Amino acid sequence: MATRRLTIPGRLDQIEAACDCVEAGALEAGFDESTTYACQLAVAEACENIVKHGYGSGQPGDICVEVVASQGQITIRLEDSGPPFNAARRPKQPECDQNDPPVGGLGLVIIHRVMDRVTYLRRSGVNRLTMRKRMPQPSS
Amino acid sequence: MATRRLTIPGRLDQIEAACDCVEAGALEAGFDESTTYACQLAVAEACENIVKHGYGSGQPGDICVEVVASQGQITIRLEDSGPPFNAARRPKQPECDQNDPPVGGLGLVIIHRVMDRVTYLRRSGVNRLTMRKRMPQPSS
Amino acid sequence: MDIQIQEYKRVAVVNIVGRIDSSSSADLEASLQALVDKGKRNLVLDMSKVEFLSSSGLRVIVNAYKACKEVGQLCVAQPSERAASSLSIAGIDTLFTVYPTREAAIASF
Amino acid sequence: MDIQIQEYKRVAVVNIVGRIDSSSSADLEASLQALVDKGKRNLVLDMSKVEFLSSSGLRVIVNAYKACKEVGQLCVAQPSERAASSLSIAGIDTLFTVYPTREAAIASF
Ligand SMILES: Nc1ncnc2c1ncn2[C@@H]1O[C@H](COP(=O)(O)OP(=O)(O)O)[C@@H](O)[C@H]1O
Ligand SMILES: Nc1ncnc2c1ncn2[C@@H]1O[C@H](COP(=O)(O)OP(=O)(O)O)[C@@H](O)[C@H]1O
Repeated sequence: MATRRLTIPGRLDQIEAACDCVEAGALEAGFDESTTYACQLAVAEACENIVKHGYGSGQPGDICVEVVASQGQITIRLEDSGPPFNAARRPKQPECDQNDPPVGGLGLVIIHRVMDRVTYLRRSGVNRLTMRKRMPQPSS
Repeated sequence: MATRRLTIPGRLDQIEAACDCVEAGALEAGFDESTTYACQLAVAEACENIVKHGYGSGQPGDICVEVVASQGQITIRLEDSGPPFNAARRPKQPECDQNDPPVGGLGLVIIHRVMDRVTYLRRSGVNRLTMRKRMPQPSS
Repeated sequence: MDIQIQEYKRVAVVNIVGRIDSSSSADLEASLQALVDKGKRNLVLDMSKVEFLSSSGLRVIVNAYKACKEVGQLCVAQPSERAASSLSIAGIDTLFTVYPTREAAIASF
Repeated sequence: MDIQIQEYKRVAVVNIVGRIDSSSSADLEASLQALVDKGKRNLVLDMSKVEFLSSSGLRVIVNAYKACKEVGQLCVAQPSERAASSLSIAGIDTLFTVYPTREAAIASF
């Protein structure tokens, strides 16, 4: 079991560092390239929402990233001090109508499609989003 | 001064061997890639004419190829026993009219465009075509 | 992210190299908008060198798709595995005709 | 000589690999004729891998050019140095529009 921690300023150009941290954890968990990418994508979406919607209008702040990896599983925890927002609420998948395709609302869809379990907790002015991903391992 | 000799049966699928012989001579003469290619093309055209027009309707026969290479110059001599034909006669370049471009008669044009001097001799039932190419050499 | 644009008579090819994420999607948006403003509505997005494609990028691409679709079409050529993953995870892979090569995409117009 | 044909909606691309000479030009002729017979008159000859091009090959190509030109066009893409040499030595290089890439040739239609 390995834990990685990282604090980034809540800015769009800092999100890549959170992705890199998740990538390292996913590789350590033994995830394949495609599952690893999906996890990076999910954390990018969650961070982007925090930066844009959480810190966007008000006080800027940091994002604390914690990635816990064990064989076949990673847990990603994000903490921010923006207004309360429950990203664990499963969105409904927008319909992909050829004539009026969805131009927004894809971030939460991606997070919930990729992750197996998403939980949310608000405590002492902090949003804590916990996302878990398991990958079936080849039996050795 | 190096001389290469080769006798090929007068068949289209044998012409490549004549090209290879000329290539070796041209490289030995110090020709660049583009001049070497032009000489191969010229010999291919001359051989093709012998096979198609010389031997085409009558008795088949061989083509004797001789390539003499010295620094900056090669001389290619072809001998065949087809009917007399003077390929040293310079053809006029067909006009390249967009609406009625030339579909034949390019072989002799190519030979004369590429080679500096083309001479013809008929003796004892043999056509002898001699083609010379000089290439300006870089002064050493 | 780096964007290379090749404009032809009937079609423009946009080759996107690198990450299309929230910090770079505005550049992509500007490039696509410039083409649309010039009247180019047959667009091929060459995604072979896309390393990352998040929802901000998807939004820009969907918007460009909409801007083109009345008079032309936006299609995708040779997407990288990651680009294809993003389209499919977001559930919008059915929107775009995807061609295996740039050439096939260009020849489709 | 090896011939690979890629047919698209508006255009067919003929990739010729190797020597086009008197012993192989009949194969090229048959391939081009088959396309013309199918109604394909927008042809791109990809000559990037042509190693030798003699007058027999030129004759076939000029004939195909003529067969296409009423309703379409035959053009040349990325000719090798040798192919370009042959066209120019024979004095027929002005006949064909030559494109630097297959892509540009295809996009020209
Ligand atoms: N961290 C957050 N803080 C506040 N609101 C949020 C947060 N994350 C998401 N939201 C809200 O949820 C909506 C949907 O988010 P998302 O699916 O990522 O799509 P988008 O960001 O494109 O609107 C956002 O438009 C926003 O209103
Ligand atoms: N070796 C030859 N023997 C007899 N006739 C020849 C020979 N070479 C060329 N010719 C004649 O010269 C013509 C022009 O030759 P060429 O320029 O190579 O064009 P093509 O072979 O396409 O007709 C030929 O059509 C043929 O009538």
